[in-house]
Amino acid sequence: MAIPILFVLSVFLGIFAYTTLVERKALGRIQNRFGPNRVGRWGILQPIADGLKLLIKEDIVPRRADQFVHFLAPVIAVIPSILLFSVVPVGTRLVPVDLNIGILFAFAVSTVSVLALFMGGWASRNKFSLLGAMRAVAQVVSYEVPMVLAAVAVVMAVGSLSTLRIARAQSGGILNVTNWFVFRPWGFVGFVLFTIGAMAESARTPFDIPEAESEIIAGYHTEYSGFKFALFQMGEYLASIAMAGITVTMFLGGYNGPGSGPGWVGGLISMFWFFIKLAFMIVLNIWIRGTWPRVRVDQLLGFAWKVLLPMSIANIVAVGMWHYLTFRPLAWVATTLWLVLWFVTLSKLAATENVAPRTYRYAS
Amino acid sequence: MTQSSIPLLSLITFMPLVAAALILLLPKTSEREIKLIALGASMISLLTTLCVWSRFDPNAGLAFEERWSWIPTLNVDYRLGVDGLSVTMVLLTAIVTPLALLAHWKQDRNVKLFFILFLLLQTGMFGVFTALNFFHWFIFWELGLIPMYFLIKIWGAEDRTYASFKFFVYTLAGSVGILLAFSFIYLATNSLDFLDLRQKAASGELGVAISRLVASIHERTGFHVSASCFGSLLFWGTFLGFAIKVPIWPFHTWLPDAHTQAPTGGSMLLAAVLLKMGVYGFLRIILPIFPDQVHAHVHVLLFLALASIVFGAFAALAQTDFKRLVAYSSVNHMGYAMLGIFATVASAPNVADIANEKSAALNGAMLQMFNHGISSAALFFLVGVIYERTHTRKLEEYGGLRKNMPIYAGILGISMFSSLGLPGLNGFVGEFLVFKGAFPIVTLITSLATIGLVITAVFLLGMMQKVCFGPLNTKWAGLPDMTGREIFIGAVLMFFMFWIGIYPGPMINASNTAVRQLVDLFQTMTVAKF
Amino acid sequence: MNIPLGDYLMLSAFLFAIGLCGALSRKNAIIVLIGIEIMFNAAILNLIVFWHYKYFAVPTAYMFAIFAISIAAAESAVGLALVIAIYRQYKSVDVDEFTSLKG
Amino acid sequence: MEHGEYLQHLARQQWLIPFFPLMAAAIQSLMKRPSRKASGALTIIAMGLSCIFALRAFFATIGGGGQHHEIERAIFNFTWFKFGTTSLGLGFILDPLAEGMAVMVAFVGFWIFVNATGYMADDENFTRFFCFLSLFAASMLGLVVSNNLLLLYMCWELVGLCSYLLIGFWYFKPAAAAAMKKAFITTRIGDVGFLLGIVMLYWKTGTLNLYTHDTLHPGALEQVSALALRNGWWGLSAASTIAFLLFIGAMGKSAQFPLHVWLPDAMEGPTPVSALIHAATMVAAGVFMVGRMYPLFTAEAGSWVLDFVMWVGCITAVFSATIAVAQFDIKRVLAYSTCSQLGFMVMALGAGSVVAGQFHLLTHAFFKALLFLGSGCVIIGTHHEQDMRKMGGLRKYMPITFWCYLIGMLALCGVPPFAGFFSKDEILLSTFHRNKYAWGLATFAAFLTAFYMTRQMFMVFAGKWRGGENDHGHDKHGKHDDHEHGHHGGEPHEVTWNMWLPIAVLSLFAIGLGFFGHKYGEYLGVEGAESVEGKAVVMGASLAVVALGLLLGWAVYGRKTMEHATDEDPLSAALGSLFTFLNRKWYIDELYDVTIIRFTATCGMFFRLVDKSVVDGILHAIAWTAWGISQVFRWIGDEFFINGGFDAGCESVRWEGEEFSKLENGRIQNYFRVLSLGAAILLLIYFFT
Amino acid sequence: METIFWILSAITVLGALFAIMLRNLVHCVLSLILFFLGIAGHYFLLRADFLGAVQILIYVGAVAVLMLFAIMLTRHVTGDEGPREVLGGKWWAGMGTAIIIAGLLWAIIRKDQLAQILPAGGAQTSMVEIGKAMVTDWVVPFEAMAVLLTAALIGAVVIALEEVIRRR
Repeated sequence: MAIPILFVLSVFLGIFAYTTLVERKALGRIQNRFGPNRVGRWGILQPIADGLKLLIKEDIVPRRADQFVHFLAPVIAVIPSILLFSVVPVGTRLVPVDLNIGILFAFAVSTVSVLALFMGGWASRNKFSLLGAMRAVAQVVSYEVPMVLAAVAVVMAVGSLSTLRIARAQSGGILNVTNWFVFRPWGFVGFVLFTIGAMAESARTPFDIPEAESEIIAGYHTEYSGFKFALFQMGEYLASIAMAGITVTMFLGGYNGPGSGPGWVGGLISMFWFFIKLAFMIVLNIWIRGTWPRVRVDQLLGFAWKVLLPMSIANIVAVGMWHYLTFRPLAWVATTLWLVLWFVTLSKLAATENVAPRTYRYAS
Repeated sequence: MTQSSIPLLSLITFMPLVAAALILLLPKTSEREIKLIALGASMISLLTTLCVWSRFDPNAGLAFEERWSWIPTLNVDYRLGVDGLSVTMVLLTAIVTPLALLAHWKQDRNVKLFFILFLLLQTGMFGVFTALNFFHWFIFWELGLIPMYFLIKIWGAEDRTYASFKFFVYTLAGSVGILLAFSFIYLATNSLDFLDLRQKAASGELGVAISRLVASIHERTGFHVSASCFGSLLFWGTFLGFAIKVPIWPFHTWLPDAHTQAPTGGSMLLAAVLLKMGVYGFLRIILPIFPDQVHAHVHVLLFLALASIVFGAFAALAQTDFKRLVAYSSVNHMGYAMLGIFATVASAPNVADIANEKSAALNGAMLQMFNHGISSAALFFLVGVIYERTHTRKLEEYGGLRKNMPIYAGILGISMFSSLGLPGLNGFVGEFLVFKGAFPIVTLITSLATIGLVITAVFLLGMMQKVCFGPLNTKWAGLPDMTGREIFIGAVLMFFMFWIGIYPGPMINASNTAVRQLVDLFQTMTVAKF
Repeated sequence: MNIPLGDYLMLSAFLFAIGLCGALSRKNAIIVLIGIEIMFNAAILNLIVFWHYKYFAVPTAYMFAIFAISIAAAESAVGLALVIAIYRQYKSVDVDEFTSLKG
Repeated sequence: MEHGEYLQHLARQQWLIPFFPLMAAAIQSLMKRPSRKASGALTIIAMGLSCIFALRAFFATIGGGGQHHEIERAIFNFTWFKFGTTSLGLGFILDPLAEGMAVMVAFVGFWIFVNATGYMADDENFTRFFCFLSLFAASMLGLVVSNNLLLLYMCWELVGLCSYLLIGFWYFKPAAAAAMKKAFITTRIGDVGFLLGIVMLYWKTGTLNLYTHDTLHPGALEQVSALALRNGWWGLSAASTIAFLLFIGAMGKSAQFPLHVWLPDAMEGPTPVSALIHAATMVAAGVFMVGRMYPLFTAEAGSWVLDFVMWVGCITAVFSATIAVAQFDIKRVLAYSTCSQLGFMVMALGAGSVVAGQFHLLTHAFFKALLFLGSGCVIIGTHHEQDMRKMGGLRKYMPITFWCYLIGMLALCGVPPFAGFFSKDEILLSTFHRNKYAWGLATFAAFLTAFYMTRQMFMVFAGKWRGGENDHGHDKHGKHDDHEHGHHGGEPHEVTWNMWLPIAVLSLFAIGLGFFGHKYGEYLGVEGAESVEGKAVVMGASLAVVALGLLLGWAVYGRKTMEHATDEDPLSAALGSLFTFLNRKWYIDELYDVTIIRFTATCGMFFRLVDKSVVDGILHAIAWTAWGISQVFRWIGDEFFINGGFDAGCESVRWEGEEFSKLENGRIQNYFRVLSLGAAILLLIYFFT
Repeated sequence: METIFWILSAITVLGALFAIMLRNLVHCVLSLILFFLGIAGHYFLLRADFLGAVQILIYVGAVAVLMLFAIMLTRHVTGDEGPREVLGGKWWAGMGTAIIIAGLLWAIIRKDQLAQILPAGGAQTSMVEIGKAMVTDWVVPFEAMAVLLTAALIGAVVIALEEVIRRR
């Protein structure tokens, strides 16, 4: 048990550090600039420099702030994020903890992080902080629902809450690939829903309204600096990485890939595949962040309750159909039709605002 | 006996009730939703009924039975089921109600209450035809009455207060007769189940029970009445209730008033279904449970049926009000059904193949019920259509409407001919069977009843002439023809007119077995037992 | 685990009493709701304790617990909505000031 | 294929004959108004197909039975629906009677349809018209080929319906609207008798199929000998009773006295309709039906039913002829003539000669259709003028029509060698054998026929054109103003080819058909008991009266034709008030008005009054009594005792409630505290017990 | 294990006590969260893993957050009740009753034989069994619960939005 935990702590923290770098570089490229390139070759030492800088920075607490809660918030922000990793199976032979309620545990733990945001925002005695905190809470609570329901679809298909069992259920098939849940109609829909939910849950662009710079400065961590700020950042990044890991486990076949297997070699290969997929998910996140503009608050909540929630419920029904229609081609057709029908209906219903077609004044 | 796993009949019966409850929750202003829900519910009932109809096996006797113990201390079961006697009626109800709802699609005054009442009425009607226990049958029976009262009272025409009051009190008085009679029957037999009572009546057990009851009354109160007289009293009490509902001459005067004042859909349902509840009562209750009494008094009853036919037709002839005329034609048409039913009861020793003659008469009566439901619904609907446009019902104020309303004239013509009994349309088959069956058994009365045929033709054609033919009354030069919705309603009804007129096999087949069982009851009967 | 059942029961009894105390004596409606939640949790804890100690193989108590939690969640949602609505009406959340039920 | 089998095969296809027009009607009922060409073509093609099928069956029946005087009859029965333990069947028949009639109906109908495309060319409801016509053709053909009295009755009613619809085709004319109703109701009265007859037949025989060729379940007509032995009503045998009842139906349909009143009024319909329905086919259905059911009529020897039939026919023949003499409307003359000719046919049936009746039916159909179509041409040619007084001299303007009309007129008068001569001669002969008085009357009717037809010819075609003297007649029908002949002004003109071709074709038959009389008797398989005895007398008499009629007609109308439309009719001058009496149709309509119709209306008012005063009066009396009783109870019982006591009780309860309500201070926590205290007390009790 | 039990018990009791005693409402809720987490810990200890996770998910993730929202929406943004009286009228009655009940319960539990038993051990009800029981034997309560939750959801929305609706 100790080895996996140590592994998790070291590897994922490393990944966290370099994710920040990758993100800054990638965003830079997307925005036609270079990104960090001064500290070390290609800016490779930038994360360490950042860490050092934040460690030695002065820790400022507002005078009228609630001292204790202000202190507690960043700590609580990090703990659940790290706990999340305990249920992500990294390889066939590398599972930190195999809880029989794995997925549920992950959700339970991730909800705690919302408290940290609230505490941080509230304790700062700053209206921007408080607004940010409220936004964060509303957003997280809303997006948790479709996310959990999307996960329920997978749980129904597998018949277990254990992440390891879920990963195992996706092995086999052609090259260990075709059984990934993302290659099922309901799995694909679930994947999309879950990915959107995870992005919103970890408040990443385009769902980053709790820390929208142009509106409320920096949201709940306006009044944080130094290492407390670093902890908030760390919690956020770790959470999004962990969510990516859970996404991979639930939909992208987890550690399964060509060559993965129970032996040592297979185990190593499986770890390779897991991290490849994880990287894919992280890059996907960054890519989306660099591409999409931020949504409005009402759009954000409306989208969660009016589109994602019905869709996820429809997805659950689809899994039920999948389960009972044992004749697979029929199941494919039926579930696909069902989901497409819902998708079309919901997108029609959701499109309440008439957006005028964009006109280009200078380019043609 | 087939026990269906899904309680289809309960579904049919209570679907409108559920919808009514749903509508109750909606705000008054969301009229479109209210209408859609009402229509949807009755469509579900219709679809379920079609399912029942398609799965109904006429030879299997009672089908889709549901039986749950309800009030064990009173020996009351919740019992639903359909057999040949009721399945066509359920079908009729299911067909006509959505059409009546559609006829009120443009209703704009107090929509919510209107549709709730309509749905309640539908539940009542379905319930009467599916219930097999007096206890809840009676509830449904009254449920068919009260919403109609409000429909007439609130949405009726100018003279609605009088009409609705008369309708309500008259019918209620009849119901009291039924209730009293059944109270005594329950006292005597401790049973309220129709089929059970039928069994008891057939085996003579009912007669014994009634004489026992009479004896105990005598013992306790010293009030003496003979058992046969008491049985006749029970019979007349029940008869009164159903005769008013049918209505049989001379209990018919509420009908023209109520019909004339009721809103279109109300008249449609009143004519198409509510009257059938009375006839159905004869088939389900009076004939099986009081076979001896009805047999003993059959000559009076036959005279009343004849009176309904002839007097009703003559009275219709003298009407100047479009709707009243159609209403009187109902009296006349129900007279044919009653003639068929009473002919079944009468005995005619010198007729050779009497069982088949009686089957023909009773099948004809059943078919006549369905036919009248379709064609009178169509006629009342058409009256409503024209009333909506002209706001008059006076026949002499119309004239030449065929000119600018050709489709209306066509549909009115077909409905009129269906009502008149033109071969190829539904009315003929039923009337022919009634005449065919009744003629050998009660020759004189049937022959006299043919006067009704002629007079029916006279007043219906006169109506047609006054409404559609002749020079166009310039007042109505701008009247628009029927809209798509109205044509749809007419088309559905016409479909049934043609279908039954050309291929009545399925309808008769559905009722035949039940009819034969009923006929067998009266096969051996010669004298009254008590 | 060598903790006797009584200890758990005692714990939940104390928690219940604490919740009751809060619900009965505090003025703020939200605290009243908090007290009720505490009592709820104490009761559910009792259920699970009995399940664990006596009916480990039967899911009945577990079911009860799950349903009780669901009901508690629904209750608190409605309760808090009520608090908000009442606050709009009276501009206060003091339960002592809600006296319109007075006969 | 063996002949019998071939017939059977054809019988199974008999339904096709009415099927084509039926389909045409169904399609046209859904067509849009403007599609005239398609509509007309569809109708005519469908009718042509029916005609072909009818001819096929006709030739098959000729090929079989003709030589050995034995009817070959093929049938095809099927079940319509089941009830009780039996079933109701319907069926089709293939026998000479049916096929002769079917060919006539289809053929004449075909040509009339062609004519109608011209006559109705500019009517706005053209499609509707042809829809009704097709439906009529279908029902009529169905009537002819049915082997089942019920099917026959159904078609019988349907032709009645079509007649109703077509009489009232110009429904906006009040006269047409009244006439359509009158036609339907009058025939309906007859139909009631028919229906009773059917029901009685069904009762007595247990089937309505006429022939079954099955000894176990014989058809109705195969049981007549048994029926003749059973008792019916009015001292008749069952067979005769049924025959009588059925004949009442035939009287209604074939416009026999006293149910004839509808037929002249039916002339309100378009002229092709008059030609097809009210001259050639439908009105003959009664005669056909009697012919079809003839075994019933003859089953009981010596019953008065046949005499009744004969006298009804005879009276009708004379009676109508007298009226025809005094009419001015070109179509009404023909209508009364039709009535009269139908009387002849019925008389023939009553006299015992089916062949004569049926043969006259056929020939009459051809020449009367010819005459009606001719009159239709005249009407169109003179711009919708129907009054003969306003015509005259049309021979010049409409030569083709004139010649054809002349042939038809001669045929109707019974001038040899035209068709009418042979058929009428046979009728008179058979009547002569049966009853001399009837023969005498019939001969008188023949004389009148010749007279009034001559009168018509001279009034219409001879002399000079009297139309357009006053105002132009065609203002009456404003919508016909844009007729093609606008450039002709008021002058009459010859009609288009599609109108004269049919009458030309029909006139060929009017000339030639008479020679087949003997063959037709053989074809029907009835043993023509041709007694030469009396033949010379009869023939001589009839030739004489015809010649006399023609001469008299010439004398009165031909010598000096009318000069002006307003001139008094020469005959009127001669006969005086008798002429008015005839012109007003013996005041029969007025008689009916004051007797039957008034009586019915009074009955209606009476029963309406009964409902209103007696029945409702009793009801109201009961209601008022109940209300009065309730008032008494209300004042004594409710207001004083119950309300008083109740108020006092309520007051005390209210006071108590007031006191207790003080316990409610509205503080939720208080309730809660009391609740907890209660729980604590319970626990305490638990602890100490 | 006993140690864990006592630690958790201490957390729970303290959390509960603070939750009803603190003046600052937000602090109250935060200590309530502590209490919830303690209870969840107890569930884990009692091997009711699923329930523990559910406890966190629902109570910490939903109910507590809801309470915070309620506090924010009732204008006490700081959460501090300030100098105003925090105890209701007749508070002593409530407190007294609670103490009586606690004492009585304590006495009853002390007296009872049942209090001495130890866990029976043996086969635990598995998650699969619970799931199956939920949709077979307990399906009616399950569905009823679904209806209840829907009703509560709608009801809560309606109550909270009352003013918005009225304004419209």
